[in-house]
Amino acid sequence: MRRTVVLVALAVAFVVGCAHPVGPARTFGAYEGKARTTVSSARSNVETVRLAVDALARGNSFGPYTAVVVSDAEDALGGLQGTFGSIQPPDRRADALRREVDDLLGDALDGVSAARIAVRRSERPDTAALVESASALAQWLAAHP
Amino acid sequence: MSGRRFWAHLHLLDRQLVDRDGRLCGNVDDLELEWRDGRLWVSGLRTGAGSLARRLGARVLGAWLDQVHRGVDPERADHTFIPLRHVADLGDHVTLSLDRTEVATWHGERWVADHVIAHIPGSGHASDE
Amino acid sequence: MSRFLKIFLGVLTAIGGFVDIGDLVANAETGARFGLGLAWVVLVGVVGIVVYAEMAGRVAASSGRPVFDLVRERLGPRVALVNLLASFFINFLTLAAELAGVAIALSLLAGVSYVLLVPAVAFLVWVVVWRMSFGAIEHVFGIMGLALLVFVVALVHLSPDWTSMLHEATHPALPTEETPFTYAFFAIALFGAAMTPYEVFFFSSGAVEEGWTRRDLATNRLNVYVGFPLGGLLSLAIMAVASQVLRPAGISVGTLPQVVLPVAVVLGKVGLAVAILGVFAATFGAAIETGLSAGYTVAQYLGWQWGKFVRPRDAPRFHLVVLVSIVLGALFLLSGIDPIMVTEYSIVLSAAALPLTYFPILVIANDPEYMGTLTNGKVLNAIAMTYLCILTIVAVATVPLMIITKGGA
Amino acid sequence: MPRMSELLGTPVLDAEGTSRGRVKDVRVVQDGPYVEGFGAALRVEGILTGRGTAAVLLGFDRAGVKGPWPLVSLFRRLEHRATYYSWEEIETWDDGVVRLRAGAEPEAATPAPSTSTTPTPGGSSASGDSSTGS
Repeated sequence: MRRTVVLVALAVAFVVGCAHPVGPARTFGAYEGKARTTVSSARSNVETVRLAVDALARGNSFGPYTAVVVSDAEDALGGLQGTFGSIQPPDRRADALRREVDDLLGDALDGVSAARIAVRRSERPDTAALVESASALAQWLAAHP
Repeated sequence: MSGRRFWAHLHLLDRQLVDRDGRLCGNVDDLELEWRDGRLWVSGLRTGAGSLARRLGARVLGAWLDQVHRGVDPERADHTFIPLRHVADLGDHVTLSLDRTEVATWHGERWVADHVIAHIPGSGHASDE
Repeated sequence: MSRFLKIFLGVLTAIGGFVDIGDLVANAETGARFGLGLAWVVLVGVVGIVVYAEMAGRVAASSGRPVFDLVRERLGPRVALVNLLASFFINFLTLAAELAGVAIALSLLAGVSYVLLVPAVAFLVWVVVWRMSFGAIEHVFGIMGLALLVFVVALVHLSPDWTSMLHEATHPALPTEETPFTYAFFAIALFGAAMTPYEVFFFSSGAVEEGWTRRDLATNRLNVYVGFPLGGLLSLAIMAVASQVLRPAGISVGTLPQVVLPVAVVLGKVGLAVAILGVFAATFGAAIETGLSAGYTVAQYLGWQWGKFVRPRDAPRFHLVVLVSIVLGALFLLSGIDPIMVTEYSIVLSAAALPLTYFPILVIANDPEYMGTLTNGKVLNAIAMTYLCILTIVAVATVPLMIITKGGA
Repeated sequence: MPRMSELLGTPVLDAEGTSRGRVKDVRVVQDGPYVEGFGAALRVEGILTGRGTAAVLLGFDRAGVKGPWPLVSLFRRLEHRATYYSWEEIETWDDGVVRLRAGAEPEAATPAPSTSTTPTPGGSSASGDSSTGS
């Protein structure tokens, strides 16, 4: 009997552990924390694409690999945008933060999508937009420690 | 009086059964006891899912599984019981003087072999070197 | 084959076979997030797997009994059943993760979504399990896995500041972004990846498959003592490369292609291709090992005939379990679950389940009724006992940490 | 026909009806009449009784497990809490209860090495090397 209880507890813990890291936010601080996680994750994806596209441009990589890396990042950014957008901002201050982060995510997604289109067409992708987005994300992170 | 001594749990139960050709054919899932001359003797080994289920606490399921074993046997023989005279050696595994086809666990092996494995090409060959 | 060549082959196999999807992901992930701050965990994990794999090999060689036989004999059918269910589930997650790894590696060459490749990969893995001999499987994929040495080449090519790297590894500091909980969580992930229990099921069953006797003990020792630490070095190279290339860019590893990205950046096209080949071989080999382990654990608990040393017709239920596991693993992936998440859970839960496997091995390796004169020495026992304590602490800490850190996020 | 699994785990009561724990393991001895193909028949010689812990099943004491010492000292102590009764000290075994005779005396669980032959180490196939193994 006791073993069953333990097993059920483990199963519950497993499901709880599986839950998405971005849950509801009740205070501005919590909301800002979630914004930080989101932006940091976005930066990771934009930088990944920048490195991959850069390697391709230098002849250090090949098309299929780059295409997979870029579309993985695009999917991830789309997911981030959707998840962050669905978090209820707790107050007015949070509304401003929401717009800010939403713009950053939008720019990131635009840059990555453009890169994906270029890579799939075997064209030279424009890295300037990616660099710009990456540094904007990094700056935001530096401003919100 | 002296003779080899064994602890049922430690040395006999749950050991691997090996047939006379060295093939694995189940575990010692239980020991069968009998009263004779006011003393208690081990009359043989029990093997098969039925005995295992009983030890895990599922008595009804165990009895039913034993019945299934008898039911599927071509001669309706009870191969879940292995009398001591068919036990050749007790060591870190238990060697039988039987062929594995005479042990209850063979029913399951045979069914899967005939109905699943035989339909896959290459099932009768050893792996390529 | 000359004896020397055979031993050499065994060591190469152990190096290449050490790394699987769990090691790839965990090492790259921690390298990108913590630099070399968790490198010590790899060392701890490698010593642990060396100690216990050697014991499992020795038990198999001296008694001819694989691990799961012993688990049931010593723990009784009830506890062993709980153990079996837990081990089988974790092994299943690992199998699914490895299948995903193979499919992703191929998708990087084909440029299509890996999900489309999963059925073909599952079929290919199963065909190899069905047809190829045990020795060939072990050697072919182990040696192909040596392609991962390209990570070492990349690291050397980067010519990093070795002294500051050493300092970082020996003076672990918590990055500002991280909490002690995430640090501990990733330590457990790395530890679980290095000591994955399937490696021991496979190793001990493999010893029985190859008919090891006491004469093979020297080979066993050499394979384990030399091969596994070199495999651990490979893991560290993956971590170091990630810390050099990905970390400065603020990249956290969330996909398998990101793991090989540094190699492309540093070594170019050829390096990238070799790295992808290495990932393919490592995950393919491990997919076979976990597929077989699914069959080994169930068949050994129930006493069925198992193994590739007999014709499939002679071990039908064993082969059925392997086949069903591979098919279910593929279906699980087709449900669209994130393969990196599956990998993370497989290694973290492995860490939680370690005592279930390693405790019975330690007891049997000290039991003269099984081992004759080949029981553990005092020094080995002291190390093994220390590890048993570590394993127990890790097992207790895993689930709470998983909840606190929300799965390492 | 009774089974070993029915004897294992059975509550043990002394003549006064006080609980003495449960049957933890059963010792059998190979000293009965000759059985063709097997050898001397196996007779139930006695029971190991105790309370609680399943640690007894690990057999640290009875199998002579050599280490590591923290495990040995812990599990030996637990195993020593169990007591062994010869089958002669048992009055009845029925209705799922073992009853001891009045004044039943426990014995040492592990008989002296001269009378006890443990199963061959390394099984039948490897038993030949065990003497030359070192």
